[in-house]
Amino acid sequence: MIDEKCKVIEHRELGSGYRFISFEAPKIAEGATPGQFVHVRVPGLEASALRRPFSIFNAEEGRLELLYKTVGRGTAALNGVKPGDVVSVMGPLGHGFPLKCGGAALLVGGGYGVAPLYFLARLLKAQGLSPLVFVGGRTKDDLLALDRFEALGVEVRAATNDGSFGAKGLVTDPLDDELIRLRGEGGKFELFACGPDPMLKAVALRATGTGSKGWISMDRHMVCGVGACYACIQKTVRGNSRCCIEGPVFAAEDLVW
Amino acid sequence: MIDEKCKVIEHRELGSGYRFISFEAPKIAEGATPGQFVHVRVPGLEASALRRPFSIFNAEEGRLELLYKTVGRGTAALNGVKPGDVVSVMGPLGHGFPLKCGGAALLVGGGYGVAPLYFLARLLKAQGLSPLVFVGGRTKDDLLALDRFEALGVEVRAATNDGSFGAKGLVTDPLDDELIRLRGEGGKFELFACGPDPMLKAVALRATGTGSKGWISMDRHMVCGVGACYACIQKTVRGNSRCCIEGPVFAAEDLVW
Amino acid sequence: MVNVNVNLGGLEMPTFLATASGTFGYGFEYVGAVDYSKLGAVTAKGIRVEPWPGNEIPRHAEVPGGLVNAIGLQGTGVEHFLKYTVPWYREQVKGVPLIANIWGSSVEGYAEVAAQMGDAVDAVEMNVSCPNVKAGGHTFGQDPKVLSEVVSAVRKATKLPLIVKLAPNVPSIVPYVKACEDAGADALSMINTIPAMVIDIEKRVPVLANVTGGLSGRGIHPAAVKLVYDAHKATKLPILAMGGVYEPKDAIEFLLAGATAVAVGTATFSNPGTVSEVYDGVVAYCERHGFASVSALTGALAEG
Amino acid sequence: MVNVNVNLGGLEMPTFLATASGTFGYGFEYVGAVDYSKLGAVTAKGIRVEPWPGNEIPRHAEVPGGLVNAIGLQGTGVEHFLKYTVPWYREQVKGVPLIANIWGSSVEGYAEVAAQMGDAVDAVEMNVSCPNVKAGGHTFGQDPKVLSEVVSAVRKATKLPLIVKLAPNVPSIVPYVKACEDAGADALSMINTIPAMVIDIEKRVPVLANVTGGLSGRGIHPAAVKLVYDAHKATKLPILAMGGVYEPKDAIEFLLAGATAVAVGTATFSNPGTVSEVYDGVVAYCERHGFASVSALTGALAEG
Ligand SMILES: Cc1cc2nc3c(=O)[nH]c(=O)nc-3n(C[C@H](O)[C@H](O)[C@H](O)COP(=O)(O)OP(=O)(O)OC[C@H]3O[C@@H](n4cnc5c(N)ncnc54)[C@H](O)[C@@H]3O)c2cc1C
Ligand SMILES: Cc1cc2nc3c(=O)[nH]c(=O)nc-3n(C[C@H](O)[C@H](O)[C@H](O)COP(=O)(O)OP(=O)(O)OC[C@H]3O[C@@H](n4cnc5c(N)ncnc54)[C@H](O)[C@@H]3O)c2cc1C
Ligand SMILES: Cc1cc2nc3c(=O)[nH]c(=O)nc-3n(C[C@H](O)[C@H](O)[C@H](O)COP(=O)(O)O)c2cc1C
Ligand SMILES: Cc1cc2nc3c(=O)[nH]c(=O)nc-3n(C[C@H](O)[C@H](O)[C@H](O)COP(=O)(O)O)c2cc1C
Ligand code: FES
Ligand code: FES
Repeated sequence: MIDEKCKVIEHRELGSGYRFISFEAPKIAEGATPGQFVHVRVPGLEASALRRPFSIFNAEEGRLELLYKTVGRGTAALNGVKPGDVVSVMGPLGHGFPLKCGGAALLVGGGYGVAPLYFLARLLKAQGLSPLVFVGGRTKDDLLALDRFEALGVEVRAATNDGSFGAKGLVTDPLDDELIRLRGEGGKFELFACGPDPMLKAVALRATGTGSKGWISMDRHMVCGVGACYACIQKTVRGNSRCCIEGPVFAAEDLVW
Repeated sequence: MIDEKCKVIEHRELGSGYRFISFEAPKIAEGATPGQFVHVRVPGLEASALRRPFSIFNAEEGRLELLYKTVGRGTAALNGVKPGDVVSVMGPLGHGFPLKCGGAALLVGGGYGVAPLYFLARLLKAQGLSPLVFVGGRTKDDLLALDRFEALGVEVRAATNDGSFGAKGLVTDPLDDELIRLRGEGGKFELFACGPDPMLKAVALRATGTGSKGWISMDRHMVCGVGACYACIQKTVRGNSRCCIEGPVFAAEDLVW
Repeated sequence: MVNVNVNLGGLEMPTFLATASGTFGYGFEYVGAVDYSKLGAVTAKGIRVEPWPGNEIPRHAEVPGGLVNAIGLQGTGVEHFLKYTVPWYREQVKGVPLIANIWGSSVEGYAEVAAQMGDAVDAVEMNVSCPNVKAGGHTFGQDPKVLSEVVSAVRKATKLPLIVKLAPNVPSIVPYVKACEDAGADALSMINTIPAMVIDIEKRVPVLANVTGGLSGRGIHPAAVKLVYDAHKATKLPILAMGGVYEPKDAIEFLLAGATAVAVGTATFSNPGTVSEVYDGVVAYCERHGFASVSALTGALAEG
Repeated sequence: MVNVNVNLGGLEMPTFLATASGTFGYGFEYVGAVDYSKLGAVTAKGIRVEPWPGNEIPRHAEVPGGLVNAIGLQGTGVEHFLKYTVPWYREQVKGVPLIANIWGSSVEGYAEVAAQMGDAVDAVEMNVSCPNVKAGGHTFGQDPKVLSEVVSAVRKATKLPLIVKLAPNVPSIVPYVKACEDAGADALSMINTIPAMVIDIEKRVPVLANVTGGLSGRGIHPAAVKLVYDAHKATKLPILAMGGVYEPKDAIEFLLAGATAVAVGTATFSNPGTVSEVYDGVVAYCERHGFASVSALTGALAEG
């Protein structure tokens, strides 16, 4: 973990309030694994403002890539950052997803929760696995990075609440279809999920007690991002765990909802 | 007095840390008299930062012009303001110089203290008077707006500590020469001064007890700028007076040093 | 149409918004820059019986998040206040009640200035954060017994709505609230500034001539909300809340925590538009959340 | 070469700079992002005898100028601390003394955890801002008599340098300082957070699950300087000062006001480089002003 001064390479709108930003971050990129996150000091906020945590969308060749949604004053201020600007980024932080998988690798993301799944899919693919990605959102515009998954040659199954893209409904609908199919075949699987709490809970339930594993990336408000303040608590079978250091990825069976 | 949203027209470096800035400020410009000041909400500072007071260098045809020196974080932030930006400016504030003069009008300025003297010289001149301006500074670069006085057809006598322009010494040296000359002639005069405290004290002493009048513009740290907080106190023969409302221009004989 | 008027312990305020003492002069200084139609009361600068010169300068220091001041209660004395200042205010500002903020160096001093006010003003706010010269310099507001004594004395001296302004630097506000209640106060106001100090590290001297001063402004708001919340739980007395109100959100927090009315102070220095912005924002909030009156917001936390 | 080491009531600190309890985990979490060679001590998170789960989330709210937190002292208990945490710290962080921050719900609880520390740590800091369950929930630190009692008990239980951490929300710090002195404390630390509250106006609920919390960060600095100044005038005990240190200037103000050492807290969250920047800036200041040691800055106001 390091606090690296990172030069912004690219920063663009993805539509509908989502943005893509990439940094020159050789040190962070070197050590990063999928599911880890970075803690960004947003330029333009007052000196005492807290950092903002973002999943690592991708780390490759010294580049750090993030996907983010503008939801409040921190992300709004981040919008103003321009290529060439230098930003303090702490990372890589937390414990990410395991990089092996005993069975079909089913990745499930909702909204910006898809962010850590691209990096994960890429590394699973590099090991010869064939991850299958399920993405959900309210509408077509909430489905992020579809082009990147396509370029990777990874299959994506989408669901939108309004049916504007993929199946109409929840991301768990196409997931359940696949789980039923796998069960019919007697196939094993592991679930890797990131997204809003209700989605994560639904995914976790589909793993716990099945003998299959679920890896759930939790999104908890953070202060330090390094395990020092105990703000970002997730209840687990081991008690109050810190999302930033024991997580953000937890085993589904350990989570207490 | 009004809090006017003013569009920046021009903003440029004058060299050596001094800058000129002008605004579209029809309402403030309309009511302004020389020696009054404006209270500027500096963009880029945190919302709770105090305003910064600046003398009105000139107010003409709906334009408000200021001259300022970059000395701290407020003026440094002001440097970043660009033509087209909109700035909250409160003004015109305080009591300025009287606009009549019983005798020779001798204007004395040091450093950015020359700021209110241009506006004053212009209006005195418009009344058919022939103000004579004495300006002082550490070095040549501290002598501001000489071109403007020249364009106005007003005579300027300069002094610099290092002799890089005008007489070598204090601004009171050429002033004293003139006072001696006038005294020889039995001429009457009034003094109008703005600048650092020691200069103001020296000028005030040359007026008090002579039967001539001195008008001294004091520079006191301000909070509200409108007489509401009692932060900007100047001791006078009437007790603790507020520089922002009873001043900034005081009669020399009223000041207690 | 949201009902914006409130009753602060007998003081009928046309709106829920006031100005904080010492930050708004004698009330007329901001004419031209502040929209007075949005004000429910103006609180004048602290006044005592005799004129008082205040402290030496520097009297203030800008700090991140606010201001540290040690103006030292400069004022012309109650006689001048009644003869010149109040009529001047009434002439320039129509329809906005005037609250006199009073202080003294002894119990008698407080009672005397309150008595002299008669009914020239619309309410009296006691600033009890000044040293009690008779009791060895301790401030009146920091011992519940002394507080009770001085409030009782002022209560006897005036029939006007009586507001007591409490100091924030106490382990618990509750005993002070009770003391005011028992002594016959009609309302409470809080918070006064938090004791503070700024040092000029280059000169190695305190920035303020008075060495220490009081911290006000944005940064103290969360501390003020806590004290208002605690006080409201402990009493039925209405509360005029102040401390770092810069945005509508800040005022709404105070109201939900239990305030009946809210005052803007230090924020006016940087932005005289604060009064309008806060007023408009609170009204819009009431509309959006279906509150028919601002007074319905008082203590309306969902936790019950 | 400026002499940067200081002695804090028997604790030899290689530099004048520490970290504040609760903001730096158990000391090793920031390895990689903080330059430990600039630290004179690390203060660990509050620990008591038994494990303690802390409060529900949300445990924090960002506010202008800082942070309001109600972590609620989550911790694994002293046994786990001594068995795992301290050795882990010693292995990862060489040469930086470790201060244990202790608390309890009773006088006996305080004494017990202090006793169990033995000499595994280098000093003990008592956090007396927790409710005394036996005395009906009032906090230990807010009554000088109760404070004296609990400090005496801990004094008997440990030979380690004993630092007492005082609460800021008191009318005057002096009686608390005296109580610590009389009870045998070796040093004082101040300030703890200022009680505060943040309300989510859309949901109309307190943001923190615990309803109220403590304000820390930039905005509280001027209040902290005042308390350090007052305490230093009242005692010869060395003071570890904290509260809103973000820049060298902030630390220098504390030293000039009378602190012997300074701790960085909330600032580390936004900028782990604060420790280095403050250290370098203080050393540069000493050089520029001709101070041969940082300890010469303690109380070195020109006013005398
Ligand atoms: C491990 C982790 C990974 C994340 N990855 C991504 C990502 O890849 N893309 C993305 O768009 N967002 C991600 N988030 C959420 C992102 O951190 C928040 O949306 C962002 O902090 C909101 O800041 P704001 O100032 O715009 O919003 P505000 O609501 O104004 O923030 C106010 C405060 O709340 C905190 N906060 C608000 N929402 C969240 C949240 N959901 N999680 C944590 N803190 C929050 C902020 O840090 C700040 O302290 C992640 C969060 C975590 C914990
Ligand atoms: C009536 C009046 C007219 C002025 N006219 C001019 C002018 O025409 N041109 C010009 O360059 N300067 C003028 N000044 C001075 C100018 O206001 C200060 O230089 C400026 O406020 C410094 O702000 P800063 O943030 O850059 O400095 P900082 O030192 O960082 O300011 C910190 C604090 O001190 C206050 N402050 C600092 N210096 C002064 C000062 N000299 N006067 C008042 N407040 C101060 C600031 O308002 C702020 O609260 C005038 C001051 C007054 C009172
Ligand atoms: C410059 C200044 C002068 C003040 N004078 C007084 C006063 O005379 N009497 C009083 O009760 N409070 C006085 N106060 C305190 C304010 O009324 C208010 O309680 C405090 O500033 C908190 O509100 P704010 O953060 O909105 O300013 C003064 C505050 C400031 C900043
Ligand atoms: C998240 C957080 C947790 C804290 N936990 C403790 C604690 O366990 N024990 C303690 O004595 N102080 C605790 N404090 C108070 C700090 O040690 C410090 O006194 C205070 O935050 C002021 O310093 P700062 O403004 O630099 O943060 C905590 C503060 C924060 C912000
Ligand atoms: S954010 Fe501080 S412990 Fe997780
Ligand atoms: S600056 Fe407020 S009275 Fe002059």
